[in-house]
Amino acid sequence: MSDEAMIVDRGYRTYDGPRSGVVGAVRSVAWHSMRSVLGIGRPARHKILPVMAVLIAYLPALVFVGIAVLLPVDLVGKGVIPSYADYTGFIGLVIVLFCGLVAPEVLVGDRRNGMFGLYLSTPLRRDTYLVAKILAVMATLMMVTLGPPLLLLIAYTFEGSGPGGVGNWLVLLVRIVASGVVISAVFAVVSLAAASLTDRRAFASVGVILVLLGSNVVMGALIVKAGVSSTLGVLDLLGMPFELVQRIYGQPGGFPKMSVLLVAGANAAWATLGGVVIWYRYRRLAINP
Amino acid sequence: MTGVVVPRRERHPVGVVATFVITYRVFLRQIVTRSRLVALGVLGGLVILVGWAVGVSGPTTKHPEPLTRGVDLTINLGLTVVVPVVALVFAAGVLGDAREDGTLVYLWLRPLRRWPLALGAYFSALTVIAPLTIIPVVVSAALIDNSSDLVVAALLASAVAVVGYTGLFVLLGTLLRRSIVWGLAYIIIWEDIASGLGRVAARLSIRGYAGSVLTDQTGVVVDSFDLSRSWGIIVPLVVAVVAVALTSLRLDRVDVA
Amino acid sequence: MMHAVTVIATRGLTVQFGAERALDELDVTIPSGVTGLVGANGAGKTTLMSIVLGLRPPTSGSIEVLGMDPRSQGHLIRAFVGYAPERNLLPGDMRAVDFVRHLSEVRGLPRDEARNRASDSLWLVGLGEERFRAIGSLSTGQRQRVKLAQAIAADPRLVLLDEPTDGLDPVQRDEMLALIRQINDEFGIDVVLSSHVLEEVERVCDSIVALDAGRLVASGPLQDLIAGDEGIEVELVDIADRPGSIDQVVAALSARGLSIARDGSVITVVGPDADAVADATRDAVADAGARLGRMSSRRRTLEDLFMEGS
Amino acid sequence: MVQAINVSKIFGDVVAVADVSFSIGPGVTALLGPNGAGKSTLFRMLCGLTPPSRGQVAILGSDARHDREVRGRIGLVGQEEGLFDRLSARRFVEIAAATHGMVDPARVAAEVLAEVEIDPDDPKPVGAYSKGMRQRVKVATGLVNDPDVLVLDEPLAGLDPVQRRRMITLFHRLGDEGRCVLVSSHVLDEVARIGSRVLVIAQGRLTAAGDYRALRNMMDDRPHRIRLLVDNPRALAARLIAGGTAMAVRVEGESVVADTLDVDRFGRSVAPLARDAGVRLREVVPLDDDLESVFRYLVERR
Repeated sequence: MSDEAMIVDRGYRTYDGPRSGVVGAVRSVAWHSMRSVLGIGRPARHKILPVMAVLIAYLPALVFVGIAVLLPVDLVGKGVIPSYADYTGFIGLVIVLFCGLVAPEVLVGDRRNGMFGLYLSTPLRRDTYLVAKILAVMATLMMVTLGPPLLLLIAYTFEGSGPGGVGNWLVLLVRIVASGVVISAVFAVVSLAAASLTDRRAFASVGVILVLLGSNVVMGALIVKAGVSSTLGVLDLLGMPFELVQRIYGQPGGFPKMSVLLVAGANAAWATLGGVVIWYRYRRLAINP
Repeated sequence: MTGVVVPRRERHPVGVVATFVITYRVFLRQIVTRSRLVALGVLGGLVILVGWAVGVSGPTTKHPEPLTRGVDLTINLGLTVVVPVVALVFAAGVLGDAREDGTLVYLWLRPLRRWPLALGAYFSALTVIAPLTIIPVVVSAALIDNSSDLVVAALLASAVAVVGYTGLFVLLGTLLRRSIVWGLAYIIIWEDIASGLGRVAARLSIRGYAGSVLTDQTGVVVDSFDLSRSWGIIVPLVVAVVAVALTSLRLDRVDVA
Repeated sequence: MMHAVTVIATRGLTVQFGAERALDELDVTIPSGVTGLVGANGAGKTTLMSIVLGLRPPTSGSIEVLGMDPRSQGHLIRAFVGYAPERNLLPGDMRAVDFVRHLSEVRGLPRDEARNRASDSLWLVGLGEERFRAIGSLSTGQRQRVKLAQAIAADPRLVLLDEPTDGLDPVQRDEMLALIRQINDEFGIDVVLSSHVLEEVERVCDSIVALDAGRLVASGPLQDLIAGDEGIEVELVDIADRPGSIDQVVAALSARGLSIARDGSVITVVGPDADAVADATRDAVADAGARLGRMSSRRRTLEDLFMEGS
Repeated sequence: MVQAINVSKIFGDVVAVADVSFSIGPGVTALLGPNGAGKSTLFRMLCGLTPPSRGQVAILGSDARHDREVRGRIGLVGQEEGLFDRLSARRFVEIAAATHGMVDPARVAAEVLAEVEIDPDDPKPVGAYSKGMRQRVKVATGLVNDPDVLVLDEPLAGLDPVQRRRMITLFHRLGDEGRCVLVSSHVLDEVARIGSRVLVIAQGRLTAAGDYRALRNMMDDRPHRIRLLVDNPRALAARLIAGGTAMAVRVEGESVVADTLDVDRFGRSVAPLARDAGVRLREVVPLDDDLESVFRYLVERR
């Protein structure tokens, strides 16, 4: 011990370092929204549902890996186990549920608890705020759209039933990543658009799920049972992103008569429409001030 | 303190029937809002529209018979989406919203028995849910195949589902704060995914029983919906009764905001 | 700490909402220090704050905040301006420290810096012990402090506080006003606070801007605005063993030719010479054997200012 | 009529109410305390809306949470709960009357609404009412069953001074009729008018209970501090001490800060003392005599 006494001033200090600006603000809001929707840093009851949904999304992948390890037969090749392209569609309902959990939580909460007004008093504006929110939902959705196929790829590769050759392996990786990103982007914007319409989180969840599931069941019934032209499938908000995934893997899915361009166009159109709806809702949304 | 003698107003104990009638009317008034009716009415209209489209089109290769198409649509659209979701929105809201916005105290802190109060909540929800779901499901079934078998089956099956789901979700509203979100998770994870996986799971879902009523009545065979009609009707009824009883017990223990 | 002498300056600032003029040709200069923005509800206080933050463009006129124009440099201004909104609405299930840290990050601080400063500013507002609690479990007074902490955490040059004492009880209000004073005196942050309670503005502000229905009623240093001698105010206490002692004091002072205003047991004495008034009052009280409760020279108050302005 | 025995309420690790005991009978009692002191939680426990974590509450001898009969004899006017927003005031109060089993609920509703000065024939839904009107409608629902125990949480919030006065008159009338009226407030100057019996709660603990004037007098035993602005502070300070008017004095520039135990004597002697000493009094300001400081004293002394 030095015999000189010292008093450290714990008072207010100034900060003269760099400030990260709008990009940093977007990153921070997106990161914060993701954490909050997964219940990180919040009481345990907020963690149960998202964790459950994520687990259910990974469960089939784990089972398939287990089967592949135990049985020597190539079940994927024989079509018994869903392929990489089929996997997202296979867990489609979980993805719908996840959209219904994530989008309202990310968007509606801020309007009810005053965060939206506070955010606008920071370097963010309405547009940059919404970009942050879309990024947050996209990134969260990728946990269930991108994660499981990646897990399959890695596990199958180690187990020995992965794609042969580095080239094929890389192509497959690109396909997995591309389809994960695209499908998350479309679902993110569409779910946020549905969620932006109401101020109550619970009804936003109902809305997101009704829009995705309802359009899917209705279009399915019309095409399969009423024999309506399968082009009407462009109105299937759940089917179109999954169809696009199939096309990224270079194979037709449930809508073989549609051209790749039409499928891609339908997805782009829905994403654009969703963006327009969100912007329309938020353009004049009253805040205090 | 000087006690001034003041004539007190006349009163009599509130009977079971009066409790039911009062709570039924109050709750009914609270859950019916225009935006909910419009949004879910549109959903019902859509169901009828699909029924009409399927009805007017000729046989397709996959479904040659109108009866099987009708059964299929009633299960996939009616019993899987419309009935549970509409039931959830109104039933979970009856006591759940009253707890959230603090109006429950106006019925709770009164000399009323709990069980007719729970029953009033249940029937007020049922009053809204039944027409919003049963009518579209039955009409769309009739538009596909107007044989009495399918119409009666659709009526019975959707009624059974409404009775069961309403009971479950009224209870859910008193148990959890974010009851609608939990209810959605239950509908998708349990009723849709799990009950599609196998017979045992189907027997633990309302949809399994309602679906069995439909298949047993029409004679159309659908996987996992293989129970008899009487079981299909009795079990959801029992679920509703137990749920209302639990709701009434729960009301005794609830923290009123 | 040196700051620009002028924090906010407006010229001909006008905001039109449909047929209603929220702000009408406003020319104000807000200097360094604590400035009170006073006026009734709907006078245009919140509208002015939102224009300062660049959240709303003025219909006409110009405004400069920290030497920048909110219309083109809004995001820069908002990085250096802390803001605490009026509504007592905060995310209930976030911990106070996470809330403050997050908003500091959004205002541009690096992660470590934001974390440290969030803890520090919560300590400074007196929530050191409570910083890990969920905001929803805090009292109204503590939430007002959380709002203050998030406003100062990112080291702003200026903080805008909209009705910071709303909903507080007397003790909490005193503490809040002391904190606001401290923010300026010790941390060198300029403060603009809005309030409709004139008394607390008088207690804490260096200068004021008074608005009424969108128009400027008065602005300038508080001292200048409420200076002026308005006589002496004496509060006497009615005592049982000397009935009529108050009347006696009034009579004695009237006899000296001083002008008297009486409201119950409170007497206001005005005369040409302040010292003579003081002595006369003292003597009248002593002669009557009255009990003196309080005696003070009466200054102009903001209330007087508003009465004159409207 | 209303009793709390060692009542505590703990939310997680936050103690909202800590070991509170009291017993009150007919008449008006004011519950006083700052925001967040635990007043609302205490009221909710008394009425049975939430069980205490420890201890017991009783209204008319039993716990309203489990005694249907007792629930019929309570009127609660809470602070935060909403109303059935889409009903008219009359309909809303009528429902309250019906749930209490009152004979002719419509007439009862009209009577109690008149009592709080709301027009029973106003067709507007209560959702469109101002805060003050909503508050009065809530009070009306609390009166509908002729309650023996009436619990009102901040009933004066949102009312203007005239309405406050009328409401307080109503409380006193109800108290004189032999009912137990328990009213909370965080605004001090209301309390003296609400009731002479006071419970003070701070940080979840009961810090004072009893007659308001007795409490004031008890607090008058603490030293009072008075600041005097004068032209010759030393001369006045010496006189104040010499005559025993003040127990301690401090000279600060042009002012004298004096502590005294007897404000009455101080107030009577200060002017003659100053005159005799030839000292000019400019200001005499008690530093701790306003009600807010009384409140502060009660709340912060621990």
